This record gives sequence, C-alpha cells and structure tokens, in this order.
Amino acid sequence: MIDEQLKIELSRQGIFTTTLEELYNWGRKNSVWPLTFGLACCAIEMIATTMARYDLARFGAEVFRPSPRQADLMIVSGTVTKKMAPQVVRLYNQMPEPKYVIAMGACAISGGPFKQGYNVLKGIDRYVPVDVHIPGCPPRPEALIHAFMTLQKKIDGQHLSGADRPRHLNEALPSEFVVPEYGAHDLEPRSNDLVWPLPMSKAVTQG
Amino acid sequence: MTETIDQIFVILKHWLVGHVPTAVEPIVSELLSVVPIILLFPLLFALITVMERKGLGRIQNRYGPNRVGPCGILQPIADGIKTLTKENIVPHSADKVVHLLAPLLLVMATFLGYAVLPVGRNMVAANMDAGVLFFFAVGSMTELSVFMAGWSSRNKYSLLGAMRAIAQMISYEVPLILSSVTVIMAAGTLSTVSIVEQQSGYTGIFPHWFVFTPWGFAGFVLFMIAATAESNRSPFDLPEGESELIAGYYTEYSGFKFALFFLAEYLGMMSISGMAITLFLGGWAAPLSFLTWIPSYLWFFGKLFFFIAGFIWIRGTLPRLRMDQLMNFAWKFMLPMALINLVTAGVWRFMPTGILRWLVCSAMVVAPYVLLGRGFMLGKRLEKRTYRFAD
Amino acid sequence: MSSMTETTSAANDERSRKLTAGISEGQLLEVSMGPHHPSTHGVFRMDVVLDGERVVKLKPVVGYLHRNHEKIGENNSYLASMPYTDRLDYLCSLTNNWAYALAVETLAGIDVPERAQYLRVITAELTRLQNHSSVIGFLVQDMGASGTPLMYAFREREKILDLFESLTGSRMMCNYMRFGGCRIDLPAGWLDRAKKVVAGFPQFLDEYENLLGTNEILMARTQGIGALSRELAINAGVTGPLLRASGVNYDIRKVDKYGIYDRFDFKVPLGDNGDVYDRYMIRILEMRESIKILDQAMCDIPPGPIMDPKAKIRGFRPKAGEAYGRIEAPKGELGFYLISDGSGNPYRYRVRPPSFVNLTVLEDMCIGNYIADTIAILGSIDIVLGEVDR
Amino acid sequence: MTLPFTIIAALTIAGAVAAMSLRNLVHCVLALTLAFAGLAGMYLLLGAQFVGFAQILVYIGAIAILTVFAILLTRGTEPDAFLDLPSAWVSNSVIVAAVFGVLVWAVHSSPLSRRTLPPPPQITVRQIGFALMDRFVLPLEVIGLLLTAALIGAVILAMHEKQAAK
Amino acid sequence: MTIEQVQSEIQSAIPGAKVEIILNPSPSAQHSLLLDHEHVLAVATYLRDVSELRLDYCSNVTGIDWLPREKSEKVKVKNLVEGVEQEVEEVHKTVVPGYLEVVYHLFSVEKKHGPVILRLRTEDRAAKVHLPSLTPIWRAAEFQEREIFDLYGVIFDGHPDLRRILMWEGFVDHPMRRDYVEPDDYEYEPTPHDHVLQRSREESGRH
Amino acid sequence: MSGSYLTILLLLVCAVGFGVGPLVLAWIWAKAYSPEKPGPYKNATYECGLESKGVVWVQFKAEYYLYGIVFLIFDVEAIFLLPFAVAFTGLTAGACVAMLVFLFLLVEGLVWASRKGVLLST
Amino acid sequence: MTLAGYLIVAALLFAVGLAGALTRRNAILVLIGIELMLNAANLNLIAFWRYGRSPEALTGVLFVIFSIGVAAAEAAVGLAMIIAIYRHYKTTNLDYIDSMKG
Amino acid sequence: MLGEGIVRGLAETARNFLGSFVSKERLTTVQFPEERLPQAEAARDFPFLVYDGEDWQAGMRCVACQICEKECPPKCIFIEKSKDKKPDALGRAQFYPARFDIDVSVCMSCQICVEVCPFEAIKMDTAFELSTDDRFGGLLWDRQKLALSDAHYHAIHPTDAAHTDELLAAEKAKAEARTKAAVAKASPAPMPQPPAPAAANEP
Repeated sequence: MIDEQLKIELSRQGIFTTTLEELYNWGRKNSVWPLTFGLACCAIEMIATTMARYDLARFGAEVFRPSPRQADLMIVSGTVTKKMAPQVVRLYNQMPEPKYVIAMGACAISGGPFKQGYNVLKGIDRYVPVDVHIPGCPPRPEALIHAFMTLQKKIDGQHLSGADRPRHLNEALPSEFVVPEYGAHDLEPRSNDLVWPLPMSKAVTQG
Repeated sequence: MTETIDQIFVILKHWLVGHVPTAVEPIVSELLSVVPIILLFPLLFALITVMERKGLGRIQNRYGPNRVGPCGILQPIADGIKTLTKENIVPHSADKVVHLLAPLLLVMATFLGYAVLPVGRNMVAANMDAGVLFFFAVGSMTELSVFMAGWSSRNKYSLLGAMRAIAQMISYEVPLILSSVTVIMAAGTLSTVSIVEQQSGYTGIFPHWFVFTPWGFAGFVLFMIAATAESNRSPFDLPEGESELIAGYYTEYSGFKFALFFLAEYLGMMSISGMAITLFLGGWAAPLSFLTWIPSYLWFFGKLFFFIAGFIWIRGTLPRLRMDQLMNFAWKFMLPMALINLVTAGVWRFMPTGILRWLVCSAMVVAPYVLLGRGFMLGKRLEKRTYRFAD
Repeated sequence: MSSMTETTSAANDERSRKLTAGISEGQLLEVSMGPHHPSTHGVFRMDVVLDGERVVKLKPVVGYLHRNHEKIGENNSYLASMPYTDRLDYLCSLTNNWAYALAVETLAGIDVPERAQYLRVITAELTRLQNHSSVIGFLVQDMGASGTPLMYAFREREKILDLFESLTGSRMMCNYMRFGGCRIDLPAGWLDRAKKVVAGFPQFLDEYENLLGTNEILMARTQGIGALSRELAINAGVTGPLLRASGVNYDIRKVDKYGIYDRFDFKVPLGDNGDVYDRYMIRILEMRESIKILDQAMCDIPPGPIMDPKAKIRGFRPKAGEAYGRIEAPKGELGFYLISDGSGNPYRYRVRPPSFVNLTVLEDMCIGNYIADTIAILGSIDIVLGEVDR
Repeated sequence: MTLPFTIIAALTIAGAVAAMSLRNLVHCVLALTLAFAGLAGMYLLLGAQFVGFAQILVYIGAIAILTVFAILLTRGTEPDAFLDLPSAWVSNSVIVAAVFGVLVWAVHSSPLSRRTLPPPPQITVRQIGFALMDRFVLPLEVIGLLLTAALIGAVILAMHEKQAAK
Repeated sequence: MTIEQVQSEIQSAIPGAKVEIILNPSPSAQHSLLLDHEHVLAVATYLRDVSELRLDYCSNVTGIDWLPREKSEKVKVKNLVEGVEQEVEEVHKTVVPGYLEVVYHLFSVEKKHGPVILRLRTEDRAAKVHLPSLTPIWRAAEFQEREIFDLYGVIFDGHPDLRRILMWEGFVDHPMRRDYVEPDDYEYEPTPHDHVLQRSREESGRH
Repeated sequence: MSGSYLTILLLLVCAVGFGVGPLVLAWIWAKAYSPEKPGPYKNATYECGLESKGVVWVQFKAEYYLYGIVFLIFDVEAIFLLPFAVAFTGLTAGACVAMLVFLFLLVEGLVWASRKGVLLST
Repeated sequence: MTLAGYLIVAALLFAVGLAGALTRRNAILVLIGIELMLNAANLNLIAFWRYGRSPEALTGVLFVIFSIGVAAAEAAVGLAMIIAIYRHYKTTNLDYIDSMKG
Repeated sequence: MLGEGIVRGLAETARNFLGSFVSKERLTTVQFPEERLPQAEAARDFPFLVYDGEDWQAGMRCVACQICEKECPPKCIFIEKSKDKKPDALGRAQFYPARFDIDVSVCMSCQICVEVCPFEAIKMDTAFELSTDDRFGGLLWDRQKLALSDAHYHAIHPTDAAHTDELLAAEKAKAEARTKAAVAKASPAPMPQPPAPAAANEP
C-alpha cells in the first residue's frame, strides 16, 4: 500500500523532473547569448556569422552581451596569446553559470598555425573547459552555426540530476579556474591540471 | 453592440466585482484594474522584444529570430527561462543591499506610471486630478534607481554610465515637462482622462488632437525626443552605450536582475509612449470619425505599436550622440524650443480662430527651429564637405 | 621644415600634465578600455585617464595578439610564410600576399607575367573595397548605430568574399599569390560575376551615403574630432587613408607604381582637415576610385601565363642579400623586409605593419577629447590587431 | 485612516533617523528619499495631492539627485569617522531633547491638536492655479527672483575656478 | 642619387661622420649606409631637414640579430714545400663577434623617392647594446624602436618611453634573438616534428 | 480620491511583487538545482578582463553638478507652471503676463549661465 | 486621525533633523538635517491647512509650494557652497573647516 | 537644416525594411542548415588522401614521400613510412604511409601540401561541419579517416579532378612506354622516380 503510493509519488516526481529538465534545457539552448569577444581572424568570421547572410539571430543568439555577467557563451575566436590568456580566463570566470565555451578555429583549439610561437597559448582548453571545438582557419560562418547547433544538442542532452549532471549543477565541481599569471619566461602555471590532465603523447605511444 | 465590445472589460470587471463580498469589494475592484496592468504590459514587453529583434533584422536584410517556436515567437520565453535559471553574481566590492534594491525600485517606478494611463474609454486604473504630475513624479524616481545601480556596482563603467544616465535624464526631464505643459494649458486639467476627453471631438472626419496644432506638433516632437532620451533609447543610449561603457550602469548585473533592467527599459518606453498618445494623439480615440466603431483600447494599443515601431526604426538607423552634444542639445535646443512653444500655445489661445492664427503660430514654431537648428549646425560648422583629388 | 621634436610622446605627457593641472588626484578615473572591449577591434587596450568624460591621458597597450609572425617566418621556408601573411591583416589577405610576393620578387629578381599582374590588381582592389566598406561599417557601429551600417557593409563584403572563394578557395585566407605570379587562373565565368559585383558597388555606396552621409549626428560626432596635422602625420610615419585625409598626397600606387598601377587612370582623394569625418569620406572616395581601376583592369586583362616559368615552388633559395618591398595596402604602407643568407629560410623576416605605425599618433589625437571620441578616432585609424601585434 | 498613517509615519521617521545616522553618505541620501516619500504619502493622506506629487518630483527627483552629485563630487562616499561624536554631544542632545519636549508639550496643550479630520475639501489643481495667479502672484514673482538668484549664486559657487575665469 | 653620392654628401655636410656603404648583392640592389653612434642624430637631422633628399618619412625600423659566426677567408700564403716555394691557399678562420643591428628605411613624402637605408650596429649582443634613438627625429620610430627593445633588447638612448610593447612587463627574455630558447610547453603534440618529436619521445619515455 | 491611492498602493505592491517574485523563484532554483558558486575571481569587479585597479568611487566631474542645479531650478519652476497651465484657460491676460515675467526671470538666469559657459560647450 | 498625530510626527522629524544637523560633522549631512527640518515645517503647514477652518483658501498648500521652491533654492546654494568649500579645503568636515579658516 | 540627414537615413532603412519582404536582394539570409549556398568549386577546407578503386588501403596514392610533412607550414602532418612496399596504381612497388595523421585542429587549410605533392595523392576536401566536443578523438585524423575515394574528389572538384586524371594518365602512358622499352632492352626495371613536379602552374 505504502509502496504503491511511494511509487506513484516517485513517478510523479520523475515526470516533474523530466518536464522541468526539458523546459530548462529548452530555455537554455534557445537563448544562448554570446559574449562580445573577438580575438583575431576568426572574430571576423564570427561577426560575419551574425551578419545578414548567415544571421545567427535566427537561433536567438544575436544578443551579444559586452559584459560577461550577462553572457552564456564565450566564443574563443582566434589566437589566444600568453599575454591574453589571463584575461580570457578571468572573463570566463566572471561569467555566471551555466556557461559554455566554443573554441573557434585552429588557434583557439591548439594554437593552430601559430603554435610554434613563443607567445602563443597552445589551446585555450589548457585553462578552461571547452564544450565545442570547431576546426578550420578560420572556420566558415556555417561551421560556427553548426558548432552552435552542436552546442544546443549538447545542452539538450544534459540532465538535471544524477551523477552525470553538468558541472554547473554539481556543487562539488568548481565554476572558476585558476587565472595564470605572467612569469619571467612563461605563464604560471603553464596549464590548469583540473581541465588539462597532461595527456600522454599519443603520437609516440601509438607508433 | 460596439458599445458593449468597447466596454467589455469594464462590464466584466463590474460583473466580477458584483460577485464578491462587499467587505472586500473595493480591494477586488482595484485589484482587477491593477492586475491586468501587471500582466499585460510585461507580456507586451516580451512581444516587443521579439518584434524589435525581427524588425531590426528586417531593416538589416535578415530574418531575426525565427526558429524558437512558430516564427520565433517563443524566443522571449526561452530568454526568460534562461535568465531565471542563470547564476546571480554580486561582486564582492559591491554594495549588496543597494545592488539588490536598484532594479526593484526601477521596475516599481516604471510600473507606477501606468496607473494614470487611460488605455481605453473608462479604462484607467487611477483617475487623479494631478495625474500628469504623478506620472512625471514617478518618472523622476527612475533616475535615482539608475544611480543606485551604477553606484552600488563599484565598477568604473557602471559609475560612468550612472553619471551619464542621471545627467541625461535630468536634462531631458525639463523639456519633457515643459512640452507637455502646452497640452495642459489647452486642456486645463492635469487629469489624463480629462485630457483625452478634451480631444474627443471631430471636425468633419478629423479629430481634435492636440498634435494637429502648430504648438501641439512641436510639443509632440519635443516630447518624443525627450521621451527617447528618458528611456535611454538610441540615439540617446549613452548610459548603456556598449561601444564605450560595456553595458553602462548594469554592467555588473546578471541573471534576472539584469532582465529587470531590460524590462524596465521597455516598460518605461511603453509608458512614456502611452503618455505621448494621451497628451497629443487623443489617447484611445479613433483617428477618423467613421472609425469609432473599433474598440477604444484597440486604438490605444495600435497607436502604442506605432510608437514602438518608431523607436525600433530609429534605433536601426541612427548612431549615438556624444555626451556633451546630448547635453547641448537638451539645454540649447530643446529647452528654448519648449519655452517658445509654451509662449506659442499662449498666443494660440489669445488669437481669434482663423488662418492668421495658424500662420502666426506656425511661424513662431518654425522660425526658432530653423534659427536654433542652423545655429546648432553652424556653431560647429557641420557641413557636407568637398574633397580635392590628386593625380 | 621646423624641428618636429615637440610632437613626441613626451609632448603628449606635457599636454596631459597641463590638462590635469589643478585637478586633484582623486578626481581622475583610470579606466582600461580593453583588451576585452566591444570597440577596440579585437584585443587592443587603451589605458585611459579620465577627467569626467574627458580623456587627459591615454596609453595604447598592444601585444595581446602578438603571435610571433616574424619568428615563425624566420623558421619557415619562403613559401610557407605566404599563408601566414594572410593572417596579418586578416581583412585583406590578398594585399598582404602581394606585399610579401613583391618583397621576395625584389629579393630574388623574379618577373611577374602580365596576366598575373592584372589578377593581382583586381584582387587587391577588391580587397580594398571590402576592407574600406567594413571599416566604415565598424566605425559607425562603434559610434552606436545598432549594426545596420555594418550589416549593409558586410552584405557587400560577402559578395566580394564569394568571388575570393571561387577564385582562391577560401573566403578570407586566400593564400593566392606566389613568387612570380599567382596560384590559379580565373575559373570560368568569374570575370563576369566580378564585373557584376563591381557594377553593383556604387549603388551600395550611394545607399550608404544616403544612410549616413548627411546625418547630423554622424557629422557632429566626426567633424573636427581627432584632427591630425600634415606635419605630424608625415613625421609619425602615418600612411594610407589617414595620411591622405590630412592632405598629404602620398599613395604608393602612384609613388612606386609597383605592379602595373601606372596603366590605370585613377585619382587620389585628399582631405583638408584630417579629422575622423575626412578619414571616413576619403575611404568612401577611395572605393569609388578603386571601382574605376577595377573596371579598367577587368576590361584590359590579357590572356597568358600566370606564373613566371623560372619561379620555383619547392626548394626556393634566393641569393644572399636583402630587400624591402612595399605596397599600398588598404590600411597604409605594408612593407616586407627580407634578409636572405642563401638558405631556404629568410634570415630576417620583418613586416612593416601600417596600422601599428599609425597607432603612434592615437595619443596625440585623443588627448583632450571625450571618451566617446576615442572610440571614433580608433575606429577611423582602422587597426587590425593581427597586423599591429603580428 | 489610522493604519496607513501609522505605517507611513513609521517609514518616514525610520528614513529620517537612518538618514541622520548611517555611515555611508549615499546610504544616508537613499534613506532620506524614503523619508521624503513618506512625507509625500502623508500629504496625500491629508488630501494635498498636488503637493504630494510635487514633493516627490522636487525632493526625490531633484534634491536627492543633487545631493548625490555633491557627495560624489566631494568624495564623501567612503565611510569616514564623521560619526564620531563631537565633544559637544551632551549639550547637543540636551538641546534636541529640549526642542522636542517643547514641541510635544505645545502640541499636547493646544486644543487644536485634538481636532478630528474635517470632511475632505474638494480642491483641484485648477483652484491652486487660480489662487497662485491671483492672490499669490507677488510671491510667485519673488520666488522667481529667488530661484534665479539661487541659480546664479549656486553656479558661481560651484563653478571651477578655471571656468569662472572665462 | 646613388648611394655613393649620399655618402659623400653626408660626409661633407657633417665632418667626422663615419658612413660606410654596405653593399647588397641581391637583385634588389638596395644598398645601405652604416653610421656611427656619435653622429647619427646629426646625420638624421641633416637628411630630414637640410639635404636635398628631404627624407621626412621613416617607414620601417628593423632589428636584426647577428650571431657570432665563423668567417673563413682564403688567403694565399707562400710556403716552402719540399724546398720549392709554392703558393698555397690557406683557410683562415676568424670569429666575427655577434652584434645587434637596427635598420631604418627612409623615404621622402615630399619628393616621393626612397628608400635610403641606414644601419646602426651595437658593439656586442650582451652588455653594450645601446644605440641612439631616432625617435626625436622621426616619430614613426617610436613604437618600432620599442618593439626592437622588447624583442631584441637593444636599448635606445633618448627614446621617450622605452618600455616593453608586445610582451608583458616582467618578461625577461628577448624572444626574437636567434638564440632564444622558448619555454618547453609541448606536453602534447599529436603530430610532432624535429626537435619536438625528440622531446616528445623523451617525454613518453619518462611516463 | 482615496480609491485611486488604493490603486496606486496596490500597483506598488504588485510591481514590487513582480520584481521580487522571479528573484525568489530564481533563488529557489539556485538552492534546489544550480548552486551559486561565488569565488574570488568570479566576484571580482569586471574591468575588460583585467584586474580592476585605481579608485572607483572617485570624486566626480563638476560639470554635471551645474546641470543638476539648473535642472533643480527648472523642476521647481515646473511646479509653479503646472497650476498656472491648468488654470490657463480661465486666466486673464494680466496673469499670463505675470507668468511670462516669472519665466523670463528664469530664462534670464539660464542665458546668463549659458553665457558663462556652464552649459558645457566644446 | 487627529491633528496631534501629524504634529507629533512633524516634531519628531524636526528633532531628528536637528539632532543630525548638530551631531554630524559632514556639511552635506548637516544640510540634509536642515532639509528634514524644513520638511517637518511643511508637514505642519499642510496638516494645519487640512484641519483648519477654511481649506478652500488653499493658503497652506500654496505656502508649502513656495516653501518647496525656497528649499530647492537653499539646497542648490547650500550644496554649491559645500562644493566650493571642498574645493578649497579638500574636506567637508565642518570641524576641520572650522579650524582651518583662521 | 537640422534633421534632414536623419530623415534621409530613416528613409533608407525603411526602404530596406520594406524591401526585405519583396526582394531577395534585401533579404540576403541563407537559412543554414536548411538552405545552403552552392559551394564554390575551388573551396577548400581540410586535406584528404585520394585513393583509387574500392579498397582505400590498396588504392592509396600516397607513397609516404614526406614532402608535404616537410612543407606543411604549421607542421600538422605526421607520416611514418612503411617498412614494406606495395604496388601502386602503375604497378610499381612503393612505400606507403604506415601512419598518416593530420591534426586538423592545427591545419590552416593553406593547400601547400596539395601544391607540393608530386603524386596527386593529397587534395582538399570541402566538408566544414566538423565541430565536435572531442578535442583529441575528433580532430586528429588518421589515414583511414583521411582516405576518400577518387569519386569523391571528382564530385567536389570536377575540373581539378579531370586535370589530375589527365596528368596521371599521361604519366601512366609514359611509365608504360618506359616499361616496354625496358622490357625490350631486358634491362633491370628502372628505379621508381617521382615525376616532375607539376604543381606549380596547376590550376
């Protein structure tokens, strides 16, 4: 008897949670406001994406907010230099949860063509967690829209509760990351081990 | 029949009030006039944001939001859910209490203005003898809340934005009030309902709106310019001018507090447009005598729609003024024009009806406009230039 | 010509001191505009000291996009640097290509066939069109026109980018020119499409003029703002539309007559005031001149090879020596200075970036103006950080 | 009528007390606006609608703003040691207490004070206008003069020396 | 005007000025003038204001790092080989010390000609890296000299604002010098090459 | 008359409720699902990605204060102007002249201030 | 509600204003105190008008309107004076100014 | 007169607003992903390895000469030569890449690898919808991922592919002639030598 009721209650709660989750994800994914944040070449393509031909506004994402406090999405569009990296991380930290990062273009993912440079950070994911990577140098505006839709799909698949819930719903996980400081030769620290667990060189171990 | 449709909401309210105990009757009655305001205008705000984004899109050769719900109509709901569930950040150095109070006060002040707006025949929440004054008094409270927002954030851009906002709002408040004084002079009342009634007649098919007089037209234009400045809309959006001050006074606001600022901006825009309609465009009256069968509230909201469209249109076209130009414009163009317009309205009353009155009053408005306008341009030697070419 | 020493940055400090005289320390607001600021065109930063709204001191801070272009150029072969030049001034990859190709050709003494010269002129002038149109779009955007002028500018830019893509394969990073010519010949029908785009361009310029040309707000915001004197402009090495807006007749297309620019009939528009409005208008007028050049070039383009047959792609090793090659890029004088030690990599690879040098006078133009003016002035300089910081 | 009065009176007094006792000057002004708003409410209770709204317009919309400006101009926002009681605090509080006592005594001893509310007079702004332009036209001109004088005086005082030299 | 004429003109106008022609063997034939430190300001002022050349525009300022290099000279030496006097070629190796060089490309806006190229050399690459600044003559050199100071470590005496410009304050190296070793941050390189490959192998060996 | 005050009072309460309601809702959401995670970086003042330096609550520019004074005077003027305007239709020409004189006095002050360069000019 | 209630409130307000004006050392706060006292007087005027014999005469209301005008003038000049003093002495502390003036 | 320019500007935006309902010129949006612009034939995004026939391993044209690896400006190609040889399209025994990785997260799409390849083995693909949340799994492409058929090449760059076919056919003919001659001479088979680089002027 009691079990029955509990079951009903539980299932009702389940339905409630599911609806809530759907609503939440629907709201989040359809209202992703990017931070006005251009770094280099890719920024021009990012601007082009918001312009008439490609019109990112169709997805409700043309509300580029200049202040990180009101932004949801940071499109790291271009080369992150070591001189710029602390600012990028600080801006990321200053965004309220839930926040997403798209690494747009080769430079943002890995340093790209400029990775040989002494002042170039070899990928922003050394310091902040990246949700979607877009290869290309620069990626076409369509590629950014595709990435945007990939992000929407990713948001859609997130759960409100449970162990696999995203970072911003989990109290134990941090929402700000260490901001590197300028050292005498390089940034200190060189990467954030929380998000960049020093991968083994696959190239060599595999070969 | 048209009468019934026109008064349907009034009748409905009376019918509902008739069903409650007499003890709570006044409360319920008032609630029934207040709650629609609280529900309707935010809903309108949501619609306007979509309209603005789509309208701007069309101006800019693109679609605008069209994928969330049918034609993107659900976009504001998604935005609402998003902002509601967004993390709330209050900077450590901020003055936390004031930081919280500022958006609340702002929303409250903008909402209060609606109390005196007659949105249809017999449809006004509070018909007060000093209604227009109430509107301005409440409007002046927004300045304080904007200042609170900027100051409490302890952010340089916010502070600059707040300073700009106050300087701008106080500068344009004077022309705003002065330009509406002409209407009050003609109507002889401060009550919004009476002002609308004063404009209710028709000559032939044309209405007696105050905007169809020289001083009324000038007053209307001045009022709208000042209203644009008061509601911080482009080209007077300096306080939040994002290319200069990031997001101005609400740089440090996140989550729903930020949404409240957004809401307040649009609510302010709507309420001041509503006031312009009431003062100059005959309120809920139909523009042509044979159109009176259309319910009055539809006329009001139709006019409101045109005002909002105008705001959007202007926003899609004009670059922003600079601070000193903005202030100069207020004090050296708007204020003299408003004062002259005041005198014109006086002259209008004391002159006999006829074509001469029209000519004299038009001249009294146009001449200073041309002079001041030219002085404004020539003082800076603004001109289209010619260029030389070298081979 | 009198001594120009009073125009150094020390003089700027002196001006700042004068402006702040009598103002207590606490009244000044130190604001850093950037590196994340909507109108610094990327990651530029201005350390601004404000007295109210007035700028009393301004120090540009660059280097946030310093991605070691020159170092990479020295470690790479001559050919491998070509795609990197695309990413210098990422709005105008084709002119960058040309400047680099020109420098290498000067260094190694390579000739360029006729048809390739024409192709270079056509692509370079198209680049100028798209750059100038975006710049005036960005400028007005920074002055607060919610996107509309920029959208119109980008609408036209997209048409030109389509041309670039069908010719070179990429919208922005064209990597089109090679030492001794160009990489690919025109695909079928390209010229007709280009003619159509160019023919439609004056219409866009007229639209733009209608939109903003006589706009009082724009005029009030730009006229008399950020005036740059002729003498200072020359002394500070300012080039491009900025220099010409200050009334100096110096267009490298006319001066060096590089490529085949002496064959075309075009004029150099000159401003008299050197303020933001002049820079804005000079760009519009230059676009009209570019259209003239394009019309002529697309009419006259001869058939023929597009590469010097002697030019080598792989294993290119010029003789030891050095060369400085420069062109009139949309932003000003873009120069490449190469030192070869006879190996496959340049010993020294130096870019003379126009917008970096043009930034020198930013402080001179901004001090004493309002904070909103600095945005307009910066926009009118037309910087691209990829080139400023390299 | 009593309940609204009590609430408004409490708010007014609380605002006033806060305005006079908070450390941060901006907080003081914000509390002051509360007191002003309360006063406006009280005017409304007393049937002086025009005055009530005028109170909001002028005091909250203008004087409070001006005060805030003055605070920012004088860097008064940092909490400071102004609250430290001055040496004369004993005498001051005696004065205050005495004044208050006398006032309360006066109120209580007066027969007027027990007068109950007469029926509300039907006064309109129009009547105020007629009165203003009729009986009070001379004070009006005097006020005009005063305001102009205040404008000029205040501007001269507040103007920076550099500007004044112009 | 040929480079020799410029040289003689300078030498006659400014007595004592040492002007050396550096010939450029490449087809570009852009020869340059090497100036001494003491007279360079006078020469520059002369070139800008007095000379017929009117070099009012300094376009490009470049820093170059010349490492110490071995110079081999073939010298014919007479030798007694097995009693017979023979002319034998001997290779004499001398180490040319390294130095930093700054090159100025000058043009004339007024007369529309150029370039005239000036060179300045420091005494060595370590301690004596001072050069007179030409910023007082040509403002155009201001940022470019700062850049050279930043990247090469040349100290320009008389520069009004000699700070690092591209790298951050607190950075100690001069990364454009040819012997600069950049900090090792190739922890992960999927497609390693050359020395990176080497280091990558070593890394993976350790792990 | 008191009815309209009740309306205003109710509107005030509702308006505050409209502001507070969602904030409370957001707070509940944060408590239930999405915990707030303040931190030293996140809650630092935003300044274009840099650490904020210098004094923020600086003493401000006097220019705006002068505007404030002029505004205050004109605001008060409006208080006198409004009753006049309401009564205007029933007033004699003499009263209007009196008002004109009043206005003229203030305009005089304004013109003086403008001459003095108070009303900001470049 | 009797007149006494309003009068007591006015008296309280006056006392608070007076206390502030006397105890606070910041010139701006002193001004605020004075402003409060003025407002207390205004409240009295309105209250007496309302409870008076002929409210139709509107004397009290007009008095208050004029009083608001005067208060505005006072605030403008007073604050301007404070700013001028601040510019001279770099403080708004009355004690300090007092000791400085000599 | 004050306001004239503003009115002209407003008229211009109104024209665009109204025009957006009637003319394609004034509504330039291409609603990606439903609508797509035709891809330019020359478009390039990331390299791929061409293979002939059905089996990608057997038909791969790449002979692991490592020229592209050397010339790649950002050094995003990693090749390991095979130990053994396999016959190529012409039947000659050739090395093949035992490993051929391209790190597309680094690739700058410069096409230099295509230009320098003497074997017409590497070409540029046009796929751009590649965004992924898997940085290392999704963006390091091995030879299997890189191998695409000649038919695909023909589909995306028809003109180019035809030209390539001509070149290859000519080469094949040359090689066959040479083999014949060699057979006739009965001398040992000639060393496989790379054909003359034809990339320079190739359209």
